[in-house]
Amino acid sequence: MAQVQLQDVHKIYPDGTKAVRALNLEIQSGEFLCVLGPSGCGKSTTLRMIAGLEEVSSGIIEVDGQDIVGTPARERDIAMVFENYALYPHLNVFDNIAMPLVARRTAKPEIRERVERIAGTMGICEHLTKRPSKLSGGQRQRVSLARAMIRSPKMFLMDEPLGHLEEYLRIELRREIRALHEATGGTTFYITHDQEEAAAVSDRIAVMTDGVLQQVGTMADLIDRPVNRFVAEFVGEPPISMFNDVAVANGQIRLGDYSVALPPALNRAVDASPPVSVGVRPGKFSIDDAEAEGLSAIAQSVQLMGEWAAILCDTPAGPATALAAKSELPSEGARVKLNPDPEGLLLFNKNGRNIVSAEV
Amino acid sequence: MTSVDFDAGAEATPRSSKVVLGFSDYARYLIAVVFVGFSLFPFYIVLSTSLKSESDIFAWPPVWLFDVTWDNYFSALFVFGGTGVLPFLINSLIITALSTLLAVGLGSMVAYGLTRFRVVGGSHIFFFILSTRFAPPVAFVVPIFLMIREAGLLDTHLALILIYTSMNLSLVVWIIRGFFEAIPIEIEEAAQIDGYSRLQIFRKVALPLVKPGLITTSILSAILSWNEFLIATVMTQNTAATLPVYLAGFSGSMGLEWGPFMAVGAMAVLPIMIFTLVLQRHLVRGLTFGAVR
Amino acid sequence: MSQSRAARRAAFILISPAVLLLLALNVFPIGFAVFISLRHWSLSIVNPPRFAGLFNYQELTLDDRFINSLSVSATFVLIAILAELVLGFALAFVFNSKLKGLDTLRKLSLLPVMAMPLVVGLVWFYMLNENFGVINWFVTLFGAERLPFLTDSTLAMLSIALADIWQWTPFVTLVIFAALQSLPEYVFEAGRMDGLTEREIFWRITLPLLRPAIVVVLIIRAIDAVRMIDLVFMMTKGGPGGATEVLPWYLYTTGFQSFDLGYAGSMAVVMIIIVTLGAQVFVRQIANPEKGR
Amino acid sequence: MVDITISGLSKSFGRVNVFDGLDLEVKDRTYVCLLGPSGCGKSTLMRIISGLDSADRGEIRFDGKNVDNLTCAQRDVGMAFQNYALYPHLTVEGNLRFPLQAPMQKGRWTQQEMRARIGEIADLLQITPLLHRTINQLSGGQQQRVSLGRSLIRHPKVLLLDEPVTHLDARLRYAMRSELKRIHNVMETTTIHVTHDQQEALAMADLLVIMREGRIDQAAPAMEVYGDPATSFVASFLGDPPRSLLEVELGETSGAPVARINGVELKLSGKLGAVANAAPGRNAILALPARAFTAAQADEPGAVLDGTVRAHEMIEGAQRIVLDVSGQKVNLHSSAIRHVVIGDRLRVFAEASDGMLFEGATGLRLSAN
Repeated sequence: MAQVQLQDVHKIYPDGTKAVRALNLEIQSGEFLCVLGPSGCGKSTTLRMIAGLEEVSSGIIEVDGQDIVGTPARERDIAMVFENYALYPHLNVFDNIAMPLVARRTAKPEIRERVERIAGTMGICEHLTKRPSKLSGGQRQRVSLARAMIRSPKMFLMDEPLGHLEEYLRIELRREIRALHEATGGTTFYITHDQEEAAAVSDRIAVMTDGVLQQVGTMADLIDRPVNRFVAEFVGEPPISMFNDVAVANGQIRLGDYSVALPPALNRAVDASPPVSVGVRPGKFSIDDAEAEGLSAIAQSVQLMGEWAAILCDTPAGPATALAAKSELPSEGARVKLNPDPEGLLLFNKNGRNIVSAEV
Repeated sequence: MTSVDFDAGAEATPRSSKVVLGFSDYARYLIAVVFVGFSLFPFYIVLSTSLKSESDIFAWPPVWLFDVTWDNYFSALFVFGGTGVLPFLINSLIITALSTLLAVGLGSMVAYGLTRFRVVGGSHIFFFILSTRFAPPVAFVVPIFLMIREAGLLDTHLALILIYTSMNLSLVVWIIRGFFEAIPIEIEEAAQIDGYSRLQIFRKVALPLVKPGLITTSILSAILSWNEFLIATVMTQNTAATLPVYLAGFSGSMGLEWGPFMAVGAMAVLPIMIFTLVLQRHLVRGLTFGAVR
Repeated sequence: MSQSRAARRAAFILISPAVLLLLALNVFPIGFAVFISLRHWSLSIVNPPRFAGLFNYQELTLDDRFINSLSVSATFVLIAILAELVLGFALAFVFNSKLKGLDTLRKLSLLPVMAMPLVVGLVWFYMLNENFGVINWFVTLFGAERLPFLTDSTLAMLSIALADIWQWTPFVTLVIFAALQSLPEYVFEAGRMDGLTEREIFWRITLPLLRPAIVVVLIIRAIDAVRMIDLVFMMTKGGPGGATEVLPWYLYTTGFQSFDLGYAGSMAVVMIIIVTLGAQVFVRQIANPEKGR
Repeated sequence: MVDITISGLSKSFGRVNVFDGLDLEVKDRTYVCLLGPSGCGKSTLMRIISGLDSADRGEIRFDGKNVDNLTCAQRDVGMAFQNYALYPHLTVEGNLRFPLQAPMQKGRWTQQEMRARIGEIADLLQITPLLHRTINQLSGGQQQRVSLGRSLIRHPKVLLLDEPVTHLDARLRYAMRSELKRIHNVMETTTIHVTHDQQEALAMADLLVIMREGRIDQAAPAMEVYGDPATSFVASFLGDPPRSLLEVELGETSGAPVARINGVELKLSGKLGAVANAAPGRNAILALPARAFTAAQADEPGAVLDGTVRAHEMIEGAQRIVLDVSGQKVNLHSSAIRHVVIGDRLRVFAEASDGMLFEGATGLRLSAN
């Protein structure tokens, strides 16, 4: 169990690529922290710097108050689970799991006992004598998890461990990973690009893009209080509707052919930082019939999602997505009015920052 | 045109240069330079000797600085051995070109047929073709000599072309097969949906996509045909004799004419060197039959 | 397992020409070689070939030259392969680095691989000449007497091996280097995360993962060395006193200098058996899905 | 532009039976989604319809005409592959032109007509600016469009789509779904779309076909399949989180129908009660939506199930808990978040009024008559 602190960490590759910039991040002891971001955002590089597989260009990485930059990977006592499992192809499952113990010169009988115990936990006992190439993807990742779990490391690093698996296996394994995390009480640093997975598995989520940390918080924080446009657009499904080139006048914001009165809190912020775009989450629109007040819209596509349906609309302000209950779906091509919940408006200034959080 | 790499991205992980045997950088350079010197030295000898005058050739100690003369090349091309090397050079070119064309053509056909069609015993046919790579020519030279003689094909181009084709087939099949397998099957199914027959798909979709493989195998099998000596010396004497046969013809009397002799050697070896440098990595795949990539 | 008639036809068109050619020039000759070996069949006598039963094979067991050629072949293969493997393995690790210029040096060192073996024999014959050979000049630089490289029976064997080592070490290097490069970086990273030292990583991960490549290159080289004839042809003609009379050379001279085809045929059959056994191991290695990758 | 009738279709690969005696009817211009877990046979079915594979038994008819002996091209189908399968050695335009130049199409179009068609399809898919690029200069979304374009260029009667939207990111995925429906309407094709993503299938299908282990469990409009599942499998497969399936015994307590599970009795009222009354004493499967369960306080009385927490996670602001109730999996979904740890015991109320009953042995829906 360890507390990890990254202070002003940079990673610049020899070719000049700035993979990670000025990263400050704290992972609390026992926490499950997820890093979410599009591919190439620097999340993997960050993880590999913590692992010791990648050198830090500048900055400090502290584990329990001790700077570990410069410590070789094998002395950091950190276990890692790789996206492609990284099993030793020439060794059978038993030997793969045993490798961390072998490296620590553990006695043979103890190795056997511990490998069999962890294999039992992971449900891979019957595969112990097989080579990795004989296993399915899900089984391989279980072996890889078992190898990480067999010693009690200070910390677990998981680099998109479920990326190569099928949907139903991902759901099953992410639950197991969460269960293992709770059972061991370890600190886990987990990377994914799947927001549902991030939400499901983690305590907090850190969003990164272009090597820069954008926001750290719970999923609710990211949905309701995104700090900037990137987070607003990257997180949330169905995606947020974003209207550009909006204007504010007299406490009202103009969206296409409709004006919305700003709630007092937003109205105060507007003066300090004039917004140029407005985001509305699908759930913050109500759909009314064409005669009602609201933003005129044509329902282009009705996509049933179960109890709800996503309604993709064309409006004078641009495309918008709203949610409608299964029982009151508009038909495709119908004219409707969209009414945004003023409390749910997310306003962004010309730098793309949420004007509320920009002010604070 | 576009070269197609379906594996792109598969090896995108950055390689660290951490190496597991502890050679220091200095030692690396030193060993590498010595090794390269050793590897290149005989080529230098071939080249320099072919450019030396007769007195320089036999000089003791060896002369390192000498006046360049092209006489040896003139003699090798037109005079040496009565006719000079030219007719043999032409024979070599003809036989190499045609046997390569045939081997690559037939080889890519059979490789495609075996990868993309369910053929009874298909995998056995594959291993049969692979195993012919190991047929020791010297063991086959006796029966094949009698067969060729019986067919009245001794000292003809055709005989060598057919034999070289069969010798190079295994190489072609085994390289090209890897390339065919790398084509996503859906691309060919798409062509099927588009209304192309299987043979048309082979010609218009599969072959263009394995172009790099075709080039590689062509060069490799051309080099092997070009270099072959034993079969050539048994099957031909004059009309169809190739460059190695010509060269070997003087192996008894070469005490005297080192200059022209080395000039012929230079002509036989130096063009191939360029191809070798071009092929490099493919050499492994080709000569180990994809057992090592 | 239904396949349309059109598909079956296409498969037949693609596969049959190559297979037919190989049947004619590979399978048939093996049978024919057996047929020949069971006959007295000489080109120097006017008598037509007649049945001899196992006579030729019996004679083989009593033939000192044949026994000698087997042992010479074995010696040559052993010396050459061992040296090539050790050198090649070490050099592969030397080159396995991202140091500037090393890659160019590695590519240059490849040049001998595809050189015409006959010319390789020619140039080494020239360089090893007792009177004016440049190697002897190096020998005298160290204050030693000139060495009779090609006329002393021990030195002659070593000389031929040297030429072979010169030509093929770069190939072994290349294969092991390529295997080294294709090892996925992640297994080493996993090793470091698991707490292994660099030395342990070499013994527990690198070496076992290289094993298939080493086996493959070993077998390929062994089979090719067994059938080596061009170097002997150029450098020693089997001499002095049979010291370099490898099996292929004895077979060749029996067939095409003494024209005793029946007897040569029986040697061919023996040779095919030897090589087939070696190739078996190779094919199994290639077919083995657990190559560790 | 064609009715498709599939009857008695059987296919096996070696010893593996993919399906046996499959029937399906698709009306002209329907957008069909084939949905099922991997290995259910949906892709094989589509490949047999395309003509890439052939069935062992049974037949496929287009507009009543048997097409079993026709090649893909003769059937006039277009297909877009999951990995796009574009010709990497051709440009975008070359890829679109390729189907028109097929030998069997020879002479059907002049150069001018070809150009017109390519222009038309490129406009429809908004890829006109890309026409002269090579394939590896395109993004995934663009390749997707080109692949669609190639499958549409001959105006095929049937359009086959293999997981066409799966690889795209969320924003593109929603947009592409509406795009596909638009194209389907413009081109007036009969479209068959294979997917393993239930959300995608629900969002797009006119006719939703749920497959499992080579059988069709249900083929009906999406809303109907979702709201009125025909089998317990369909009931548990659709929905997010999925319905929980409980094995129960139907009975009666003081005249009222009940479902018994581990000695707990759940009252079945209204329609469900009528269904239960028609099959008293039977073993049945009760499917309950996640919101039918609410966590109980420790000593609260009433019909409560006792379970162990197997997993919990947060999705879209609500908490999901997977509970193990004596070997049966119960999915909870609640926006009231409580602190739980895996292994905790948890008692939940079950409200059966939104449930459905299925026959225990066959999994078929039970009805009142």
